[in-house]
Amino acid sequence: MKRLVPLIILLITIFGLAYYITPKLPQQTELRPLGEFYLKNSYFGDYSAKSPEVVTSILWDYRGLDTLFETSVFFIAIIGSLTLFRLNKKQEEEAKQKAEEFRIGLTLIIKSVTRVIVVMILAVSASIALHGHLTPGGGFQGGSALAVAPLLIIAAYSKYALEEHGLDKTRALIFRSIGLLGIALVALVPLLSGGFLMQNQPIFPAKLGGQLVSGSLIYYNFFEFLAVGAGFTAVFLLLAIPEKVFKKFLRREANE
Amino acid sequence: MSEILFYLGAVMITIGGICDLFGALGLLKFPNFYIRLHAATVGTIGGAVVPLFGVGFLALGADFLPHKYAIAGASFVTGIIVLLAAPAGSHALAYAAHKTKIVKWEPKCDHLEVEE
Amino acid sequence: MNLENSFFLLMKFVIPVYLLAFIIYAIRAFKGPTIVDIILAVDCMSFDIAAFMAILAIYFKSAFLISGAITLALWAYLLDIYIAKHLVGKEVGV
Amino acid sequence: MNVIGLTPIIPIVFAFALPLFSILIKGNRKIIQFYALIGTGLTLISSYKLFQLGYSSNVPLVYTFGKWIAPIGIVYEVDKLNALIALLTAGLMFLIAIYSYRYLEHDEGLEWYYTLYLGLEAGLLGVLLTGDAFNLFVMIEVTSIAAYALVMFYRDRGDSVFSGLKYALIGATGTTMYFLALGMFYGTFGTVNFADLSAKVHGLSFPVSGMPAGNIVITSGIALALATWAFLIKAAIVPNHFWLPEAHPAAPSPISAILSGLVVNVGVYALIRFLYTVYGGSLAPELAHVVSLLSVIAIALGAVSALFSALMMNVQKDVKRLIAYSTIMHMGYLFMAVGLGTELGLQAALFHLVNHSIAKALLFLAAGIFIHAIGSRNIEDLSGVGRRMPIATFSLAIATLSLVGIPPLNVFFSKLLLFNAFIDKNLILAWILVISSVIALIAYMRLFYVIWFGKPKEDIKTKEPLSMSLTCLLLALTCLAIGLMAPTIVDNFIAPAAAQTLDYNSYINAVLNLLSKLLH
Amino acid sequence: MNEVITFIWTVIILSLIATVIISLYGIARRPNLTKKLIALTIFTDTANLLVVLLGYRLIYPVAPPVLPSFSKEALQTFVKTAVDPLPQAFVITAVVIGMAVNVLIAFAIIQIYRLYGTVDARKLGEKQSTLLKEGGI
Amino acid sequence: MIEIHLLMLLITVIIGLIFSYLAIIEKDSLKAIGFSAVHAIAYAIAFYILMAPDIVLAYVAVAVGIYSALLIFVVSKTERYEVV
Repeated sequence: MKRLVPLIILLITIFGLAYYITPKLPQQTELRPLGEFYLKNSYFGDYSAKSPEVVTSILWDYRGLDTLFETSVFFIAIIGSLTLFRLNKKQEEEAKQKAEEFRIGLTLIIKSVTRVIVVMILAVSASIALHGHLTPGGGFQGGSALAVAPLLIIAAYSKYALEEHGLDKTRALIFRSIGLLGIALVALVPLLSGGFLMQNQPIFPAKLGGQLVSGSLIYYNFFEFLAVGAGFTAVFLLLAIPEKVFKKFLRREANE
Repeated sequence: MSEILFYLGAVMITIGGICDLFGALGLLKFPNFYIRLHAATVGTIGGAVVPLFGVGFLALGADFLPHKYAIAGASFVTGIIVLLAAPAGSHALAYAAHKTKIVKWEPKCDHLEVEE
Repeated sequence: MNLENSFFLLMKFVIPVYLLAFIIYAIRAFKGPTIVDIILAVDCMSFDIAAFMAILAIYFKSAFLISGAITLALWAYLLDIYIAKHLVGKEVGV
Repeated sequence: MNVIGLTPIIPIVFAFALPLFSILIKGNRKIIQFYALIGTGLTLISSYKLFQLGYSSNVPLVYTFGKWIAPIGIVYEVDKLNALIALLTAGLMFLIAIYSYRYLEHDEGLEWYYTLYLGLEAGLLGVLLTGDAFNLFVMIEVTSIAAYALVMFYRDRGDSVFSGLKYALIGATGTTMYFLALGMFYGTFGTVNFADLSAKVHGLSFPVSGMPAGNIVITSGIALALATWAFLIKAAIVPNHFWLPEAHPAAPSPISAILSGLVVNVGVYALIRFLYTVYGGSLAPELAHVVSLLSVIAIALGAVSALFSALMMNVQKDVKRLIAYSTIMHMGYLFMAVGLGTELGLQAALFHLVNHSIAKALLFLAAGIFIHAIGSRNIEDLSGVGRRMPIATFSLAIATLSLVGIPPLNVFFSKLLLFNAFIDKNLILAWILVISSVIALIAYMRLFYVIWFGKPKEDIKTKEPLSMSLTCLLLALTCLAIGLMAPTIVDNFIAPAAAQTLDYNSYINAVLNLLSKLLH
Repeated sequence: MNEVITFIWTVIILSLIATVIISLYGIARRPNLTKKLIALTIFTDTANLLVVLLGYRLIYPVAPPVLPSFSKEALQTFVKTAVDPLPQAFVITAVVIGMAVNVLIAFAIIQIYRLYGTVDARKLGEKQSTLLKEGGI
Repeated sequence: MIEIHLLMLLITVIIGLIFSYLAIIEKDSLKAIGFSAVHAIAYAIAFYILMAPDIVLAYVAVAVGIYSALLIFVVSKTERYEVV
């Protein structure tokens, strides 16, 4: 309980300080005009993104550039991690060979539950991502939910189980590149018809076959979904390479 | 019909709250990890799955809610996921604890020990 | 007494109960003593919070708030599996 | 107009495609190099167009993304200041891409290197062009994360990974500070656009975002303090400098050149934007007090870091560490000049920033040739290499002479401007400039003496790699040319840019005019 | 009643600031690199929560910034009750960016352990400085 | 009625404060991960009460899931106990 003493002092200070500060603070009940503008205009209004989800329309339409570069921050982080753990072709093949202390994974109960849940995850994450323009959620949220599936498989079975089914690091990277190029493409398309970069309305149709798709938002969400899911998979596949294998590579390189 | 669903949901939520509280108390009071697992089951199945299904029924029965089918669907899905994941999660923890022997206890007999 | 009023009466009873349970789980997580105890408490806590989120979604009368519950349940399960795998054998990936 | 928006997009799209492309061509090094040259070359062309556009118009140009004008969306606002630095950035990045090929001939992972490199370029250009404070945060993150990863490029050397990690920890803390500052700006002013913030600070009205709420002075003070702290970290001014002398040397030499020449400029540029565009000109007396306090702090810290790092340069055994300390010294000068708040000070800062970037990049690249040949960064190991490599030594000589300020090289003229600007404010500052330059001169002369006159330990047979030394020669000639034409350059490029930066009204009006047009 | 609300609000903000200070202490003073990373995640999270607090409105009822139904009448009540969406958009961007930086830092920590066999910052600093004294890196 | 929201927020924020403190002073890294997970869950409810469902989805994924998994990988590949 000794570790609690600083904490109690801190809490008492907080309450005391709050008692002094309180009368000086205004109460925040009004919206800022800019926030009100977004709320009023995101679906109705003259400056509309045709999406009822205001946060997503800010993320991908009003302030789309931020999100484009946010995605590239994530992209660069993954490339940086790959650079730190880089393997050449021979080593990559070797890393796929099963390690000496290979175990079959956790118990049967966990495995079967995981199998059921993985199937559910695919449906849930797709619905989070593809309804991103109507309900909370969107590309990143859906993609990170999608990434639970490979992560669960890595832990409950092993990383070799993923690789045997064809989802290795190179594949994940390819999916990721496709997703990112898709995002870039959707951002660049408006230039062809004389618009601005990342423009949504009126270049993309707001409705497709009677369904509200909010112009470019659904494409962005879909490609981001792909990119984020594949990106997390690549990161964790890289992390799951056993330490012994990696140390062997490093020792061999040092000897050469 | 909708009232029955509503009250069914309300009862389930209440039961869930009580189970959750008892589960939490059990988790706090029980002496070691393996006994706490019992309380954890009460806390997760009784305290999370039952109220989640209850929310689903309540939403189906309530006429004052917007998008009631969305709420009901999402809470049923969450309920099923928790129903699957909670026991498997506790099982994984118990398995790990038993394998690594990090929990100090003196069992009368340990069947798992005998099997291995 | 119509449904809405009885519902809010119920909520006044249920919300403190869930919050209290959350705090008690937090105390268990604080006390430990072993890592599995903490993770078990985190596990119970997150499922408890998932149910609490669903209840709050009706309380706030907003369908959009409920989607957090699913993700929370999924990731809490993932946390369990990872800790278990790490404890059983040191490496997680194999 | 599309060229403004496309300038940072081109390198990032090239970076997106490179991993896929390298899988398709099975990692052929020549094709990857060619691809990177195309990417950086296109960016150079586009930023040259941007430069022409910026200097041909008298008012700042505004590009709207997705047709949303500020404060609703993000705008890129190009004035002469950022057009100039953008051209400098793109040009140096292109030249260093040529240099990198031979430098990395023994290392694997060229495709990763260039992906990060293009990402870094996109981030740097985005930082310069953006007219939005939150977008500045995102772009600073793009720049820094690429920089962290590139510092750790030699993944089997412990020192480079550890210094990269330190850089990442301190950098992430700094940018989060800036994010908090942004929160405070949004909370008070209800906007994050530079033009809009500037209008609010000066008490002008701006449509859509309403009036500021709450106490402007206190929030401005805290938010500016947090933001300046972040920029001090990014520019490595003394209390936050400790990451730089470890991180910059640990990277591959071309990356050291970029980090020291371009990435540290981010902090200075962002501070110029905040102090001159947003909080520039005549303010309400309380606000002016806050800003002047901040300027004094910037000047003081700059002075301390100039003196401190000049002394530290003399005790280094590692060539690149020596040069890295010299970077801190020059950043100190820049912060002093920016803190002055006068037009002459801004001119001096701008001219010195350009000159320092070129000379410092040249110095790192020239030193990199020796390091590449010998395989060591220790000064004593490099003794006598100079006579085997005349072009590289010539470039090194030009760079060192330039950086200490020997006429007729470029940095001499910017130091002259700095000297004039400091003398107007206080004589002590001018003395600090002179003294630290003299101390630095000693360190450089030691380096130069060892490399040229020192006895070689063993017979060195390596020849100069042509692509590397020609790049250095080109940069050395640029140094010379800028030095010879200094008065013309100052009159035609630097002075208009400084004047336009001080004129915050035109910056606001550029957005405001477009806003009234689009918002009918 | 208003004073109670403002008091609680102030306590919330002050405890968040206290968390920021604690996490800064963790980043600066804890020797273990893993602990530094945990402190950094806590720091970014708390900064995010502080920014989201800006967009909240102390009114009842209050709603998320998602338009519940496609009618003009709903829009009226929606604008009256919904919270400010812009800080939320900022925070989502910041969450992703912070996550990206932390992934990179985690990889670097693992790589350092492979090379040096320790994650204690003090020991690592000593190793670094002995390398420097020898001069040849 | 708003007081109920604020009280819930207060509880979550104070739990976040306590557990962030514990996570930072704890010597055992694995326990620190557990504490930071509690912190993350508390903040997730805080975001929820602040009416930010989008952030809840992203934050839960990142802070409860990805960070914990990542840190478990880090601990499993390095040292578990901090030596003082």
